[in-house]
Amino acid sequence: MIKSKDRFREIDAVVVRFAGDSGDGMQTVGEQFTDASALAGNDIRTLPDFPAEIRAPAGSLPGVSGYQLQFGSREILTPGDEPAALVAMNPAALKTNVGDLAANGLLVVNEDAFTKANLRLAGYDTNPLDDPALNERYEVIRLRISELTKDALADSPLSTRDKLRCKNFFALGYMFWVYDRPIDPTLESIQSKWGKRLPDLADANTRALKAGYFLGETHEISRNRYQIARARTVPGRYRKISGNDALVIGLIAAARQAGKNLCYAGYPITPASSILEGLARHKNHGVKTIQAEDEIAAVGMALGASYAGDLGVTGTSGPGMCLKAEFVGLAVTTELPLVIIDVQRGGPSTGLPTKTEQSDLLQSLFGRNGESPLPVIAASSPADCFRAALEASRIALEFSTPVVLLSDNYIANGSEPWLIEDAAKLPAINVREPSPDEPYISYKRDPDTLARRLAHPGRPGFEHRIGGLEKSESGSVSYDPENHELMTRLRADKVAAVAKTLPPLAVQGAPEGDVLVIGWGGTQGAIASAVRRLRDEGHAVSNTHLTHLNPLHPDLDALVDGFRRILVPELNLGQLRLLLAARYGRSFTGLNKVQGRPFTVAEIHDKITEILTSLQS
Amino acid sequence: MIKSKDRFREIDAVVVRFAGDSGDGMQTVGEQFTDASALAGNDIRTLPDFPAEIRAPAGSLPGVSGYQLQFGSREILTPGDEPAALVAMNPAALKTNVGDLAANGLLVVNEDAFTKANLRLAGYDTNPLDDPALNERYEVIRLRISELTKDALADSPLSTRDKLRCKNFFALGYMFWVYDRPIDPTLESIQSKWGKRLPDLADANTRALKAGYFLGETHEISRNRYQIARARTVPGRYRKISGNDALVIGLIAAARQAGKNLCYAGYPITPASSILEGLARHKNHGVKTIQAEDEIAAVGMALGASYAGDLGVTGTSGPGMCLKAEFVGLAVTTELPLVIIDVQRGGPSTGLPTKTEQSDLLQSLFGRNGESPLPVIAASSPADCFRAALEASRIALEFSTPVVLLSDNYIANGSEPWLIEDAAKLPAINVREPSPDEPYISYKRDPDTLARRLAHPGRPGFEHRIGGLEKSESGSVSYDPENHELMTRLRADKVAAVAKTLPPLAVQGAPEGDVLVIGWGGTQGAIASAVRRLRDEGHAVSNTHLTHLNPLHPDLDALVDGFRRILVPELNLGQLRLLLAARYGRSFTGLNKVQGRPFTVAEIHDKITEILTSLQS
Amino acid sequence: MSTTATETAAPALNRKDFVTENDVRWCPGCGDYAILNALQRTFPALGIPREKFVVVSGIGCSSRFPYYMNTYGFHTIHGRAPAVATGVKVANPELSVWLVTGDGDGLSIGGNHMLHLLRRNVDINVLLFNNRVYGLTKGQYSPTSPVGMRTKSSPFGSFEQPLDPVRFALGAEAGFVARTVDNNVKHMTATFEAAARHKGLSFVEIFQNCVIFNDGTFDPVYGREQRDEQLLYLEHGKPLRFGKDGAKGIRLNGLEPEIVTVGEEGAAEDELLIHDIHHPSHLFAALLARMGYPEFPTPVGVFRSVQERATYEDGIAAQIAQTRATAGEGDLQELLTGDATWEVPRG
Amino acid sequence: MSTTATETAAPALNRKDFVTENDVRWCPGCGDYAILNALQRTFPALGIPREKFVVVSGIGCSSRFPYYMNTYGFHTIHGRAPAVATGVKVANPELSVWLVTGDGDGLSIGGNHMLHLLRRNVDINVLLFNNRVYGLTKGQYSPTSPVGMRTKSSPFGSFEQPLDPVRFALGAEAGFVARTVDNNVKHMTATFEAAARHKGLSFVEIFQNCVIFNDGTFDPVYGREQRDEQLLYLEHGKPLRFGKDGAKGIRLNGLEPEIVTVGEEGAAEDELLIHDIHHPSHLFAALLARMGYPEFPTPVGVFRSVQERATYEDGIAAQIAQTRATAGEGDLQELLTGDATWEVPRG
Ligand SMILES: Cc1ncc(C[n+]2csc(CCOP(=O)(O)OP(=O)(O)O)c2C)c(N)n1
Ligand SMILES: Cc1ncc(C[n+]2csc(CCOP(=O)(O)OP(=O)(O)O)c2C)c(N)n1
Ligand code: SF4
Ligand code: SF4
Ligand SMILES: [Mg+2]
Ligand SMILES: [Mg+2]
Repeated sequence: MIKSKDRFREIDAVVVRFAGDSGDGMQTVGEQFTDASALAGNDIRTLPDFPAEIRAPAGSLPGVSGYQLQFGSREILTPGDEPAALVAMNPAALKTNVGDLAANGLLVVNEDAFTKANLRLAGYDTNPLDDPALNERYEVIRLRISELTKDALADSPLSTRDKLRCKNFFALGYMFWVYDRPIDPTLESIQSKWGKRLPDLADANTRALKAGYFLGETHEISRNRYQIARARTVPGRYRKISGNDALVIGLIAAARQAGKNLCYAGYPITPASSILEGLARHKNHGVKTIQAEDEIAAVGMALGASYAGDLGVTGTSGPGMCLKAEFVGLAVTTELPLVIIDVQRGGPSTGLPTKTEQSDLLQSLFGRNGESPLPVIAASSPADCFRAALEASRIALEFSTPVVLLSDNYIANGSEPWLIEDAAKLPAINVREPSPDEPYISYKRDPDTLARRLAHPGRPGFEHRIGGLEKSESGSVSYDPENHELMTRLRADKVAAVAKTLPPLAVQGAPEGDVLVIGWGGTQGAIASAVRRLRDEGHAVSNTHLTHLNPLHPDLDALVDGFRRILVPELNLGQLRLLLAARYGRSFTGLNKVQGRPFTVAEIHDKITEILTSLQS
Repeated sequence: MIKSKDRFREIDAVVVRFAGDSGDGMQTVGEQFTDASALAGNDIRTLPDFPAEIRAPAGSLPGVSGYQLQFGSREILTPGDEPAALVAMNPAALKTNVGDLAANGLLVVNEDAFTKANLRLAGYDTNPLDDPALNERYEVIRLRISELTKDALADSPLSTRDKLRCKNFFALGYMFWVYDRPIDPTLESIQSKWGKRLPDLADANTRALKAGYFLGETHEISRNRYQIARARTVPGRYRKISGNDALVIGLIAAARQAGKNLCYAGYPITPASSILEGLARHKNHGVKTIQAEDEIAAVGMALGASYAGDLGVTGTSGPGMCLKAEFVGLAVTTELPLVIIDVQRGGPSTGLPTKTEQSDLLQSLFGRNGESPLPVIAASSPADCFRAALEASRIALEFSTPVVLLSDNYIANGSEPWLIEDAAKLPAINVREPSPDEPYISYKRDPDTLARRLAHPGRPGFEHRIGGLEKSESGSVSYDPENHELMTRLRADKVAAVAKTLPPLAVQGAPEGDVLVIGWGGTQGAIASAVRRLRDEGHAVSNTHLTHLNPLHPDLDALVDGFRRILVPELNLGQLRLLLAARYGRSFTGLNKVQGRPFTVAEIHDKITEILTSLQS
Repeated sequence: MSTTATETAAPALNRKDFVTENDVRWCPGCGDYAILNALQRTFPALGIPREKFVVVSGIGCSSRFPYYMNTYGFHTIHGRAPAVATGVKVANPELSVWLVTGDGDGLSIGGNHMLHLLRRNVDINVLLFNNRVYGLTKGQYSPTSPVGMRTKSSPFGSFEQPLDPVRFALGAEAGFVARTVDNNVKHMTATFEAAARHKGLSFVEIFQNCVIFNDGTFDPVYGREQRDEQLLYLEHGKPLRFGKDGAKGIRLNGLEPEIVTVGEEGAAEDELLIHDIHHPSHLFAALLARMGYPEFPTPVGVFRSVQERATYEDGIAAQIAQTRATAGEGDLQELLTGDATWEVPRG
Repeated sequence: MSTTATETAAPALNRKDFVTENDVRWCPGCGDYAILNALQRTFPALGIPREKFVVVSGIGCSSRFPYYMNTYGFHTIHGRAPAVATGVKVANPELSVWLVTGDGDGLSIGGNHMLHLLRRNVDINVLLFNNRVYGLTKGQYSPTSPVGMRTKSSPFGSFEQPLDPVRFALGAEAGFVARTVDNNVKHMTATFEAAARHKGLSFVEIFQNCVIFNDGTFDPVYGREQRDEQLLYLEHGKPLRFGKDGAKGIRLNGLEPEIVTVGEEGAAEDELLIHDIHHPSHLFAALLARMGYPEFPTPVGVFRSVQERATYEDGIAAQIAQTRATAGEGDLQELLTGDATWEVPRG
């Protein structure tokens, strides 16, 4: 055995994808690789992609589970367009993923899994590994991962079946070697996860990981290795965080900032369930979680909790949003604070439950009877969910209104490094109480915010009644025509008044130029990357990313005027575009994709380039 | 007693309002007056206005019930702006209605009801009838209606209480005399309603009616009487019809035209309940009605019925629309025919349940998760509901899609004469069946309509599965990205394809000019009246009324280009206006009223005049 | 439900303290007036300060209730009051929460929330006004309407099997289940008070007359002429007797109740079933709930009152307390920081 | 439900005729496979042509069912299958309608529709797959999860009183109520067939193992080692016996069941309760439904099968027929014309 000569190449970013059967533990190794890279000081973004089925038949195409990440020494804004390296644990994984692999990319396969049965399940007539074209196009590394893992665990007391389950760690070890990742954090994580409960398993995974790593050092085929320097990000202490986890801690932080208890009521639904689950684990923060009988009950419980003085929050995905509509309307008219989180997924109807989309924007704004305005905000990345949770809670409590917070499947399950916030420096949430010195007038408004001031049950002397029928300022039911018009307009004005409290609109690039790209939600990374690239190429392109969809940012008016063409990329058929066109009475260009997948940087880059070219001619 | 000398004056239209306590039977006499006028050959429009309470305390302000109608010898398009005559049965009715009465209008009051107790309930300190200002401003006729009714029924076996209940017919009789209406139809109607079951009551009402009429002939105060000639409308046989009744017969007709059974599932809600109730009475037409446990079940049942081959219809009002959203999304993605009727009322939330509004348009279009397009149509008058029911069913069945049909409280409860359609000449509804000669591909589309062709359960050889997960053309569940984009766009294109099947857009006035008024729904009469008046005054004003809100009429594009300013009057904060601005990238002027009441002609006339003036300067 | 009165003795309240200025807008003669009266008499008797009461309702004539009770009130949306009430109680377990609903609101559109509310044992008092019709929407049949009832939406008679609210509540495992009648304010007040004093969910069905759309529906049972023979007053620890001077009684025959004449000619008193609101068998109350017009007298009073399980809000509070005891009170900075971090150094 | 076979003898079908080409995508080892197998064996035995079957489901692992049955199928939305199934049956009463649901789908979000479906007695066969967990959303507790169960959404244990599907169905007055188990295909097939042959709503609970999120939840009851002592097979007309060689039996003690040893030392066979699926008292099935682990053996089989009332779809059809008989078949022109008309003359 010839010791391979390591040839390190410095690169500034790389995209890696792990793919295998849902039983193969790809999410686990994806996470471990991410953690290791984060701890190595790289910037990262991740994109887990699991099948809709809990556990589709082993080896089948729908059973393939994938995990892609991009990490680098520069700022990383997306999980990357094309992977530079693909680990395919079986033929089905190869079939569904190899098309995405960059030319000359590294393809690591578990040769042992390319059995007749598996090939048939994946719909291959012949073994694709033997296809010369494959070997020409990619750098193919055929490893007998199953056998090598078994060998490495020869004297483990585990059953053969359990031994084979360690093969993901073997593959991980090999990839650690290729990308020069430290293996210690993973070893520690294995220990803390299984060390006590299942020491044999911990030992086996440790050995498999090391075996994979050492294989790299010792195997016969010499190949390239890569080094990725630390990212030059803002100094400080970081953690990795997923979108839903950021919502969980953001909500807890928001409740504390408002001096309230958090009451979260939800009904499980992909991809929002993990918010409920995450909060349920934090009971020691005084968090009350309720698993309701359905989404209607969940929003009603959250509203009841808000009415009684908690910070009431509910979360769901599209189909659940439909069900919450009537209650949200009640929250609008009773003007009670409420945060409604919609982690969007592919629609319509049940649609593509495990895929991403941005198609609930118009539903959030208009999905209720009557004139029923409410603020809508959107998170633009996993870590940004923390800000969004605080901001949604701030608006809800300070303006006494329901607020919709839009996230999506891509943000919810993706993760990125987060510069840990200082709990002592979080912004305050100022809930204005009714004055104890004046008689309480339940629909009297704060002059700044137009919010009514709330007296929660239990407060002596403030007894009053609210409800879904139109009310006069005094809080009594009113069928008076002028009062209805007045209240309708006041509710709209109150929502509009939120605009006055927004920080200046962030713009990448000059405030004037040829093309402005306006985005919202999870497309932020792809848009910012594309615009950055074009600006580096010298084009007069700028972009802004809307964190607030309603009301729109007042700075937007001037910005829109400063550009010849405006592109609005969205993972829908043009929902923000419709709102912008209606507001500005001018036309906007759309880039619309409805495939359950995020934009690639290239797609946006190409579209902008196309517009720039058309402007020249 | 001096016989009054009748002085008839010919007038071409008049607005009359009856107002009294909810127990006073004002709706009944309003209806009777309407029927008599219709039978006298006048054109009419009505506006019943009942209190939200079933029966608020007698004599109280919220207990006032009103019924306004306009009838005339010219075409009548609205129930009128200001009544020329008001019957006020008690102080509360006077208080809440007299402000609307035209200057010098006729005010008939039941003097007997102006007791201390009633005055207090209505919040009067002194008797308003003694106020000289009232008598200056109006022609006040003080009648002791209660006493006179009792006198007239002196030898009736009814209890005093029951006798007093006949006073509405006394008042009606008097008004019949004023407006020279024939009393025979009402006498017949009294007979057919009570003659058999309660002959004493029939007799008492007959006598009260006559007594009121004769009082006019014989009483001492001479006064004006009016004659209104027959309307010069299209010749033929007419009936009076309310909006919800027109929906009832329209749906039954639509089912017949499609060769299907009608299955209507609903849950009671004001102002849609009478559709369910009306259909339930027509079981002998093979109509199946289901009162479901809620609106969700109702739409699901209608969808199930459609799936199994019936014409499935559900109806509700705003809050119920919220609840139907998720199922409507399922109908969109499974591409099943379904008619969803929304009789709009004041919102948001429970809002003003007995008042009118047009604020569910955006909800109909966007109130579901995902990209979930469907056709939306609107009825523009009570009788137009018949056309709308046929049209909604046609689109639903021919395009295999859910369709929202928007009506509103004003249309639903208002009534107008209707030139009875010839059942033999109703348009056909062509449901295209899958070919028995080819293998059935469940999502294969008709090339014209893009509709998929349906095979209903029970049909041998066509067994297949549908559901809310995204499907490929073959009907199998598909998570394929490109397929999802394809299907999303096909669903949108199919809805857009409806536009090709619309008759030319009807325009009142020239296709170019200064101001175009675009309306939809129940504002038709007011807009058309105002525009007609302005055209008569020589202004370059036109109007078009949209029967289809989605897709918009293709002729609209050219029309919009032909005008300097476009006014969009709506009983909301500008929902159609938003859609038009987004589509045309230009700005539209709104006239928006959110008071639970229809537009007056004057409001629209004034707004157009204001625009015309601004165009001149 | 039960709520501990505040530490300091609350000033004594009376009925008037719970009357609002709002005009009551039910139809003259509606049974709702008497229920309102009874509840306005019950509240002051409970020794709970006024501000600690919350009345939550859905939509319906009955659901207008909160507007007429001078305390905190929330008139929510149709069928969903259980959700709001649960949120209120979870947020502030100190409150005395009353849920007012109708047969349509509570058992048609709201049936599922009601079921789960009962199952969860949230410490709330539910008052279900059963008038066997939809009042507010002007007279359609409801899930408690008898078969054959002709209404606007069933012009040829309804053919749906009605639900019995008491059976429904027992089936959903409510700890406290009772029935009372709108023509007996004393019985109502006593029943409401018993409900209030029960810790855990209390469910009370009230026979309520709708004069407009279903007048007299309960007359065969509680009418002046009929009630002696047709009402069976349940009293804990007493035998089941009814009829003029308690001439009749109920005896068990296998699994079925049986009417017997009591006294010399008939059965001995000790053969009769003894009412036991804490009866260990679920079937006991179920058996009572199967009795009704016309075969049997209709039982009114408390069917069942057991306290087998903790309330839902206590369950939540207990887990919070317990995790705090084991894991310590949550520290926000620790939460933000999480488990695995790394430092990006300066420069 | 029952559906008359078409007039002409249908060609004999077999299991394969109901197998679709779609790959079945449940987790390997999931109890759903056995249920699928059982239903694919039941359908051909019913003598109904394939195209007359419709399988309607909600959302959940179980609700994927329609995709795997080669007949008409509709995978609807979460909890709402009862509504769609009702519409299907009302539109075409000739169809054999099967509703597949889960414990979450049918009793959490869909509880109200289920309740009203049962109450209305629509002639539909409901199969509720009870795995006491939310499978599809990856393991949260469900309304049938036992108290204390730790799941993703109840990391410190659930404290909600579970619902029992059989009790629920009996409470909702379902005419046919049964329970079966996923590890006994023969029992399932027989139960499904009995359900199918019952005219009116049939409700079947199936104990179903979720290998991933709640593996072994029924093992204490139906595990190989336990089932002799823990399962009580209900057989119409037979005494309630269980245990090895039927050594034990159930006797009535007041209103409570009681376990006795049968034979010389213990009770005589004729003291035991005799199972009667048509028992006139509702309490009989209710009593059986109260029995369960760990105090009692768990009954499986048909609890109740009575045909007291007409089906809902027959009620609708009957009113149509009756109004046609009295008022005549509706004439469209007459309908359009209405009662009161007037003529506007020409010119
Ligand atoms: C979502 C929704 N659906 C329907 C209605 C209309 N609605 C109001 S109250 C009611 C039923 C009332 O019946 P019940 O609960 O028995 O109360 P009651 O009026 O008889 O006291 C209905 C159907 C509504 N307000 N909201
Ligand atoms: C409106 C809506 N809410 C939530 C969901 C998510 N969801 C899908 S299935 C399910 C529960 C499944 O549990 P169960 O009915 O017991 O079926 P199982 O998967 O266990 O067979 C949930 C909550 C959904 N699809 N739609
Ligand atoms: S309609 Fe019936 S329930 Fe409603 S207020 Fe009137 S009498 Fe009472
Ligand atoms: S998650 Fe459970 S119920 Fe769902 S398919 Fe897997 S084993 Fe079956
Ligand atoms: Mg009622
Ligand atoms: Mg389950």
